[in-house]
Amino acid sequence: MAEMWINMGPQHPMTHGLWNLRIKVDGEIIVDAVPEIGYLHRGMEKIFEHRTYPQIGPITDRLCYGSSFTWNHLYCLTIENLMKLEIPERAKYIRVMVIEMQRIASHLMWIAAYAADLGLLAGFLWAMREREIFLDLMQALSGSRLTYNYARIGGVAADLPSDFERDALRAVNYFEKKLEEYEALYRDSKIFLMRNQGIGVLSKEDAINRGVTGPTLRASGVKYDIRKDQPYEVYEEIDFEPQSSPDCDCYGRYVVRMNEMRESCKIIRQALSKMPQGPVRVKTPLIGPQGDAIGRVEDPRGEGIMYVIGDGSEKPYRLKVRSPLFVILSAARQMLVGYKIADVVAIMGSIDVCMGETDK
Amino acid sequence: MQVNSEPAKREKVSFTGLVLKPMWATLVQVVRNSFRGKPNTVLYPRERLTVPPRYRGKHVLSFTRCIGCGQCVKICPNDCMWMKKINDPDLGKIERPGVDYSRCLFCGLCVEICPTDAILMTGEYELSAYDRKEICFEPEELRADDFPVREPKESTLLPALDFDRCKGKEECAKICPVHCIEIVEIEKTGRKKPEIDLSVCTLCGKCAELCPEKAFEMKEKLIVMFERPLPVFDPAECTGCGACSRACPSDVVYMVEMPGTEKTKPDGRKTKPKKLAVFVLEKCIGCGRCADACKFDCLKMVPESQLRESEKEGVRVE
Amino acid sequence: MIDLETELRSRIDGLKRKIVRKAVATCERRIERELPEKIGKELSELHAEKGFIRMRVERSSILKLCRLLKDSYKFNHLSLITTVDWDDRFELVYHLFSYPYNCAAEIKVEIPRDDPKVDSVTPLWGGANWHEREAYDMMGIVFLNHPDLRRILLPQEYEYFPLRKDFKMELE
Amino acid sequence: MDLWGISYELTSFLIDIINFFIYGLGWLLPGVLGDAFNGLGDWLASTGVLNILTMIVEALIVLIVAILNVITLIWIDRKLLARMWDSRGPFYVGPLGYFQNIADGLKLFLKQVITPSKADKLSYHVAPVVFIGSSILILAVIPLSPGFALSYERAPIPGGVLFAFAIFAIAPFSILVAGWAQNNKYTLIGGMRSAAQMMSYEIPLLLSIASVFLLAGSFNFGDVVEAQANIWFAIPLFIGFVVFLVCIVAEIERIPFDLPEAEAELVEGWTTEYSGMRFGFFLMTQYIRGYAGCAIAAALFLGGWHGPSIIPDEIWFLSKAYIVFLIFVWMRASLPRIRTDQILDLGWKRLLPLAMINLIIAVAMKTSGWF
Repeated sequence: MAEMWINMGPQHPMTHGLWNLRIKVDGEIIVDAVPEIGYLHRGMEKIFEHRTYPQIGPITDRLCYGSSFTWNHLYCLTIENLMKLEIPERAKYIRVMVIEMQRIASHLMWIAAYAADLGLLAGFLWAMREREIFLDLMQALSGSRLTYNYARIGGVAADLPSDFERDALRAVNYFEKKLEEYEALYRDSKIFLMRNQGIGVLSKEDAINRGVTGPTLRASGVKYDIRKDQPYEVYEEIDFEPQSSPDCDCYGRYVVRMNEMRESCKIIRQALSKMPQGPVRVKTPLIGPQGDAIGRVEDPRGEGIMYVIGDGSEKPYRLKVRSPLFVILSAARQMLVGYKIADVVAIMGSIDVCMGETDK
Repeated sequence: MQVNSEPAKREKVSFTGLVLKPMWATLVQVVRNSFRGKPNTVLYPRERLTVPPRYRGKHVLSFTRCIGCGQCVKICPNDCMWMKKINDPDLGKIERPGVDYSRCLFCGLCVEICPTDAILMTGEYELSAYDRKEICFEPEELRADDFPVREPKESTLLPALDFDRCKGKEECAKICPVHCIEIVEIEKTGRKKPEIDLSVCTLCGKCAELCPEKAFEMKEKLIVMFERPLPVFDPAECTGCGACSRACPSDVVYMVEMPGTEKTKPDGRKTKPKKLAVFVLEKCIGCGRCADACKFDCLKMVPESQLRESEKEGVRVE
Repeated sequence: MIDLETELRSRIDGLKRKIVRKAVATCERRIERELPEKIGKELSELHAEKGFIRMRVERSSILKLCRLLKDSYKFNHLSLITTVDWDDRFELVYHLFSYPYNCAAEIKVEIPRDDPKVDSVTPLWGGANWHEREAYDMMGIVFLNHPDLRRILLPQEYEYFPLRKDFKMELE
Repeated sequence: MDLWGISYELTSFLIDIINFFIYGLGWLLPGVLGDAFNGLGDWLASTGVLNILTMIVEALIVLIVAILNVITLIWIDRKLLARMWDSRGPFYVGPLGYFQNIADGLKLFLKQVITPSKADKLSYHVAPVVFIGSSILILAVIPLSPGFALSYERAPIPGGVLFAFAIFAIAPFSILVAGWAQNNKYTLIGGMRSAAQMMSYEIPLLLSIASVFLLAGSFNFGDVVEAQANIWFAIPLFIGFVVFLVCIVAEIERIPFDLPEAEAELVEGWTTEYSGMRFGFFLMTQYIRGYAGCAIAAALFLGGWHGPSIIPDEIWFLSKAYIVFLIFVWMRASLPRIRTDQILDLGWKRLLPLAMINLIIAVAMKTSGWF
């Protein structure tokens, strides 16, 4: 077969959303790859300029359907940095706990989609089943399953409902057991290893140079986690270990994410035990001051940044969102070239694509 | 072109052992959910989902509790709510919000900002329809007057002044144990208004107990966690039309006559005196309807925090 | 036993943090001392605190400054390029990050509105590629020497730059 | 009583009824017309015509039974898969959702058939027909019991196994044609993969059944099954059995070897551009081939219809075939899909030597006189 271009997307099962990966193949081997995005562009940054500070909150939920709380929280964190607002201690702990639950839910959705990509449908439904537990918890907490709108500028929307701590601990204990069961489908499966080891290698230097962040970066051997190295909220007081893997391949990304879920369980437990009593919210100011501020968090997919410029009115003058996947996708060519068509699915699946935040 | 080479660590392929392990895992799963419980699926139309009490579904609206301030409409990020003018047999001419569910984000900000807990999101989640118009709910369709509030907002008891009753006897200022009440004379009207400094007030309720005219009343006011603007009044431009007083949903604005401004008509009869607006800001919920209603630009909404700063600078506020 | 372990680990963490903080402080001091000499008066603002260095530079020397920061001070990660439209001028804000020093930097560059051109930093950081394409797409800023300056989120034939303040959003 | 006998009785009964009317007409009508009707009646009752009609009725019976089996297999597939991944599977239509497949078939039947404008029309339309036709042909030779088999005057088809595998080998051709005819890159790659995979797996497959022929000394299903009266071939030829199972999974394109229609990478593989009932044909053919594969495995390695005679032979045979299919479902639920180069590696480097070893074992057993 001569070389030909194949469009993987925008309507393609591999893409997990709407984007187009144009690959040039020589037989089954990829010789070039051009990712094209923008199919889900909603003009978020322009919308933000036309909404007041409290109104933007629910919209930031829509940045990423997989981990909406981290973006909602990032927005509130950024605006609190701008307004120099000190939030109650209990709210900080609740936020940390919910962020980690969201991380588990997001990683579970990743592993579900990844398993389905590789043709392993049992993995898909098992992971979705456990994700449901955490979604139920979040639903009891915030009242919604996917777009929580739980963080507020100045704290969180409401205190924990009754029995929440018990349910959360029970869920975490159950989930840790289930994670070991998952390993039978993935780590103990020869075919899974065959499909993952040595596939999609992104070297450490490449990863840093291309601005890749999050689990993808840590799987390339850089042990850097914003939660640990530039702690926000109360991560300073919580004992956990950022996960990394020297493999640089899809299997490394799998290992990093699985271990991160285990660490998240630990963090949830600690946050629940260390949580002080007290108020969960201070009043949300109406107008923001002049000046700029930056918020930087560890999203499940990488480094999430919001940069806000206020002009002293009740609307932000400029709110810029840095989405991790926007940058990771630009490194797609580095990861893809030299592998087979079947590996496209594994490689693009392993970076956990979410187009909502990429296209903004 | 950068070509990634296959790393050397790739192991030899053997299908025994490591293929059987995942198959064992799925077998365990089958045995478990065939004999020790049931599958995870909810058979949706037959079995109903139980939603938690905080679930954010369709709204209900209490017509009696709602005061028609329209703050829910203002905070809605997607402009999915509007105020509808209704002629109700019991409540008279009122304005109540309706919700367009084809645009609603179900964010719950409207519930959060409501100063009277009059709007609430229920656990009803089946809202699909064949037509967009069918999910555009008028206020009458959302009406449920006496629904129980699941998680009532925290409230404080504030001394609310009924300025019509107040005769300006200055009893309250004398009684107040922390001396937070200051009697202010309102220019041109000859009346005196007790002004409460809420930063000092201990909410003891003595003023309400001992007021001879029963002008003070301890009223419950819900604490809303959004900072809100307060009206700043410039009396120089005021014509005394009373539009703000009519627009105000919570009796903040009182129109006070200014004696001595009566004009004698050619036939000898005297006109009614001009009026001046007086604001009792303790009761204000910050909806800004007075500023919208004022045609003479003598009202302006300023955020609370800025208001306190401007007070220090000596701008007169009533 | 477990308590001892966590105690030890937290102490080690504390020590690590102290070391890192020291490294950051040295890095900051070095930058504060050396940069004004190396860049000259085009560096109009330099301010460092708590591992966050703010800089403002003329657009002619942005590439020089970035190269210096990357090579000499190990700012190996470009987080973000923000474009701001201040009605009379554009402003570019670069957020850099240094993994070894755990230290962030913010560079602001002003660009005249009638000539929105600036040197690309893609040769330094490969990750800048899409950020710059987005800046071009949304704000119409032209990056010189960029390998592939096309629109990224909007269609190629789109005529406007939507994040400019003179692009009015149609509100309902 | 065997299938031929039943069909013969049924056909002659039907012809008797028809002839009653025809002779009646012949008696009523005068002259030449009456003679013509009488002649028609005689012709219908003659041996040759009766035999041909009997064959048609017999084939219809075999087809209906086979299609019912296929529907059952689809149902088993869905139900068991659902259990493996902790859900319920079809539930509402029929008892335990058994008729869901029929409902789905009806739905596919009612769907619009879209032909891509740039497709090669002739091959586009012919390919599904060849595919389903050749697959149904396999079913013709598979016996459910000594009696229940397609035969002509009680003589079973000679060389049935060989015939079945010959027909099995037509499928790659039609898949390749279908993949090419749709004028789509995904389908072309899918067709290529499918052809490569099926052709490379034919060899170990045939080698593994060669050992069975060697031990049984016949190409007939009947004789092969009878040779297993004492011991199933799966026990002495265990390696061959495993090789056969793996190869048949690859032949019927199920996970982990469903690369030709790897939905994550090639959308729907070589069936991407087909719609409506044409797609339904492909889907059904997959299961027909699945049923054929399982039945052949049961006949060649698991002793066919042999078993304690409390249960009828046909049930024995079908339950063995279903159990083989359960293993396929089980594999599908728990294993991911493997890659093209890996599947070819596996076929040529592992299964082919294993099949050769198996053949040597068979030869050794035959020469040492154990069989």
